[in-house]
Amino acid sequence: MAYLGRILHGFKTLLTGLRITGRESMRKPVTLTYPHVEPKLTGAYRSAIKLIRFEEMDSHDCVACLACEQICPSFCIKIDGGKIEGIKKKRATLFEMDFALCSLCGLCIDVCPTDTLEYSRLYDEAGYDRDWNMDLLEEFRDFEPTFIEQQREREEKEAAAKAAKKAAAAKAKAEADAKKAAEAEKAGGDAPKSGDAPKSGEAPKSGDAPKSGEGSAS
Amino acid sequence: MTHEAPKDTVAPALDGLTTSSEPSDPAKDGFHVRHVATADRVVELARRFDEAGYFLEMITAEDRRGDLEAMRLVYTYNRYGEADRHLVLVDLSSEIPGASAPSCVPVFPAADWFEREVFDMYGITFDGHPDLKRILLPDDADFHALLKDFGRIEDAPPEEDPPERELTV
Amino acid sequence: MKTPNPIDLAPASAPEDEMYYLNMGPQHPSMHGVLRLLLKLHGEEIITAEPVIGYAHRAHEKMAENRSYIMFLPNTSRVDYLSGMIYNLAYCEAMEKILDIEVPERAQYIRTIANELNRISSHLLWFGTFLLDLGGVTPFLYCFDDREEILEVLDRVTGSRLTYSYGRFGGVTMDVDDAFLDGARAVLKRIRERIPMYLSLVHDNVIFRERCDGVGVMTGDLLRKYGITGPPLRAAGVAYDVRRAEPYGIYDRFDFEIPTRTAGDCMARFEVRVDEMEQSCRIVEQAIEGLPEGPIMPGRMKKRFKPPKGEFYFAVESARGHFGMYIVSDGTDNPSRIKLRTPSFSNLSSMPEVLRGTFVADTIAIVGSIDVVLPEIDR
Amino acid sequence: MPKTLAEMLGSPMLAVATGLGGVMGLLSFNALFCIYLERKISAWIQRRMGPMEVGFHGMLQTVADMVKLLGKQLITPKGIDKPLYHLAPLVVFAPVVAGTSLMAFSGSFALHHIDLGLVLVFTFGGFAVLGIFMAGWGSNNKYALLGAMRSVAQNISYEIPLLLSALSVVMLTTSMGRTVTVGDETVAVQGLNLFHITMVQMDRNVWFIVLQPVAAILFFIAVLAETNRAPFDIPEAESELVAGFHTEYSGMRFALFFFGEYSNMLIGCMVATTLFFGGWSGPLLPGPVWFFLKSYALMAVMMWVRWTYPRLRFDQLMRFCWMVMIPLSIVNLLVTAFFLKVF
Repeated sequence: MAYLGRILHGFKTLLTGLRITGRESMRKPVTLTYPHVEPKLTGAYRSAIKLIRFEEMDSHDCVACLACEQICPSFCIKIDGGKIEGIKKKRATLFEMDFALCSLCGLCIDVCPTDTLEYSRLYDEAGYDRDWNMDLLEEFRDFEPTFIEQQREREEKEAAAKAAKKAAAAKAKAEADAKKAAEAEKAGGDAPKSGDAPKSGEAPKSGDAPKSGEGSAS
Repeated sequence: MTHEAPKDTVAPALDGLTTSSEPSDPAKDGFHVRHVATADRVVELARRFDEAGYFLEMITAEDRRGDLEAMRLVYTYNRYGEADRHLVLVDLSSEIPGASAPSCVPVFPAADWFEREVFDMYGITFDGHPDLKRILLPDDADFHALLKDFGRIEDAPPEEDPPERELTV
Repeated sequence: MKTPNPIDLAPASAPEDEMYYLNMGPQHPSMHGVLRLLLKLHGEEIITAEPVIGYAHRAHEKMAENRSYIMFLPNTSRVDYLSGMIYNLAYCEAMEKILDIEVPERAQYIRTIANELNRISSHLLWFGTFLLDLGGVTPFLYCFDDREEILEVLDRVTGSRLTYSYGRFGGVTMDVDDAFLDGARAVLKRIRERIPMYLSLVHDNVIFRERCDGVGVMTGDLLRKYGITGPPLRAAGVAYDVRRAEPYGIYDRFDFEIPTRTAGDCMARFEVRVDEMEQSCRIVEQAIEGLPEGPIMPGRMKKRFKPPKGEFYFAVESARGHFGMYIVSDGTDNPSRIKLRTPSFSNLSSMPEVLRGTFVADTIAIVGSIDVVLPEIDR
Repeated sequence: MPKTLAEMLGSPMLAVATGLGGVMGLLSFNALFCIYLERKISAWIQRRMGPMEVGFHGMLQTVADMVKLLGKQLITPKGIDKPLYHLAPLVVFAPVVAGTSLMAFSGSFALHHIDLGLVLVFTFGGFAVLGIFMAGWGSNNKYALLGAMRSVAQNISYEIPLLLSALSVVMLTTSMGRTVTVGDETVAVQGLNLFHITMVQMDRNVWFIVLQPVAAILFFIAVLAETNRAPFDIPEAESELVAGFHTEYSGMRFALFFFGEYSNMLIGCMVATTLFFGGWSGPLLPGPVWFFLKSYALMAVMMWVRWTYPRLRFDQLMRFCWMVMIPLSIVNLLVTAFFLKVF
């Protein structure tokens, strides 16, 4: 009887299996028919890096500091650039990346001091070569002379504003010093050291995700 | 294929086998005790750890010919249960080939592959190993890959200019 | 109809000229990548089995010595492509310990969630491929369907599907949002609904039971002698889990059990892993519950890290067992030596002893049940 | 009684030519259709879509595959046993054609009308194992040899419950069947005649699966094993033996094995239809339609089974045969005999 019981039990488990697969076969397929439909890319989707175009300057902000080139574990970034005639800001004149080598680790993005790198949304690119060099500056190249001109103007304006501010600050400081001196004289030497405490309590803004696209240009 | 039940662990009796043994702070470096021993004590140490119910966590080596002028063998023992990691450092001669140590395989079969890997990567030989041959690198390799004087980037031949290519964006 | 242990059937002294060698792998449908088993057979019974490894050796340890600590980061998730997150975060945690970096609370919780989701996905893939090894194709695709859900959730914050470079020294790269947490909750719900289905489709199935009960028994001192860790160890009744033995991250805050079985056979390993999925679900649930607000990095990522001189060891529980990193620092910003102690390496090294006397079909089941990932073994 | 093709066409040679053409056509269509069906059924069970690109819902996919296989280079490995290696696909394929021609598709029409039809079908079915063994041995490949060894042991063992369970139906047919008058003797109709087996079921208005449920299940399981279908597909167990006995075959030679496998399945299902599901009987639709509907329904169940279970181990498979299948079929046979004698 135990023999028959075991056979029946085994048979029952087999039928259970059939029932489950039969039930599953009635459900809708989960296939994503890829080339016919576009895949949904998540916000964090990692693809080849690209330079961010900042609105206020209508261009990228790569200053050719080589931080990303140096940290890249795949050695796939090549940058050239530096001081540009006429403006203070340094500019990249060459930014190439070999996407065939890239391991999408994102260290370059995290390390960028001007936050000008981000992941692109490429997903269906194919390379025809073992070297798959991407020229990241290409889309900015035509605009570059205009940018330098605008940047020069901006810098001049900034310098002027700075000078004015400096003058104002100096003036204010002189006034404050004078006032303080007067107060100190009045209070007899023990001036309260207020004003420091609230400032140190501010949370550092460093916790933000570094790739938040709208990072302000310096 | 009968095996005894796992032993209860006890404190390993290592008295006098090590050159030095000092407790360490596991919160800082992960080790509970650090030992320094000589090569001839390696098997006896393994036996003591075995008797105490510990398992051989890993064997590896370091190429310390640069600063210590020695090849260094590293054994770590641990136990199932609350961690009690013993680090055993064994300095061998700096000559490759030449540096050698006795094999722990008779005590811990786990040492088989670890020792083969050390031999493969560093060229350190283990006396008494049943089948000391390469494990990760190809059998016909003529180098030991993790030696510091092998495969340094600055030794690499200068890269040739790649042929003209089109840029894809 | 109890299966007689095939080990008893092995010919004690078959004549040498009746034996032959069978090279299983490195290209073989069920050798999990590029494992090669050199089998000496008598009929279908295995006289000796010798695993030959190294076909996926990518010299990660050598690469580590030729680059800075931070540049080694993407390598870690490629050591074991099925639980890349665990390895990646393990390296981050190891370096944080060495460099004495305080990790923000929120990042710790996010890491735990990511780790455990990754562990579930790894177990699910193991489940599928194990059934594939035994000849059942359909559970494999069901598992992939579920796993896809997890990968999608992880993709939401990491932007990758397998080789996550999500961790950074001190935190993680991207903060999680509500959509991620909802997705994670949905995954837990779905996994919990599906596990009973898997059990009745697979675990109760008489054929599966026949194939797994009493096959590939690994018990007793064998485990300790070979340094076996992970589910194969717990399936033999030893409740060793690095998350308990030396808690890292914030694992000491969560309430979870270490599932064990005593039989030590393929079935026990199967059950342990299924139970572990449930425990991982519990941990994720608690971590989502306790997720605090706050920063995810202590500050802007630095470019150079210079740890103090010395030797360091850091262990985590990967999906396959005890994963250790032995890091030697010489005080510069390049590591002097990074040794990756991977669990499958030790687990696989016991195979010559375990496989002796079994059948060819059992070989597949046993190697499948210890869940080897060859890139992890070959590094 | 059905008319044979030779009677209808009036010329035996013409009948052979037409019959051969028809059977080949049927089997080719069957292989193409079954591969498509198999892929679709597996896809549905696994919640995929299966072939969707070539033709409407991928209907021409298998045709395209066949064209690809036809165009592939035939790789002949070194060190093979040439006659065996080259003959094996034919030895697998040829008996299938013969077996199919014996089937009772309809009450009014037959390719052959043979009293020992059932015996002949099993005889031709037994040939398959020879071809498989030739392939395995001739390939000079260890995986192929292992597969062939497994296959021989399995097929020979499972033939016993297959025949025993069919025998219980034959007993029913013989005792329940009509009688015909030959000369001045009245004799019972041959229970081994496939047409008679169907007609007895039609006369009695009962399918033999109702009277012989155990035999039906045993027969079905044995057919699964005989045709090397999962969960009994150990001769070609792809996760163990790569491709088993046809590891070394490529292109059209491989396609012939595939052909043979699906044709064998079809024969198995057609015999099961005849024995247990009333053959061509059924309302409204013409006989052959019913016959193929039932056969392909059984085929679909075989595929359903394949995509549900893991594979048995070799020794478990044998134990299942000798300790479950054979005792049960013998007991079933004895019980049948007992009831036939008593009632």
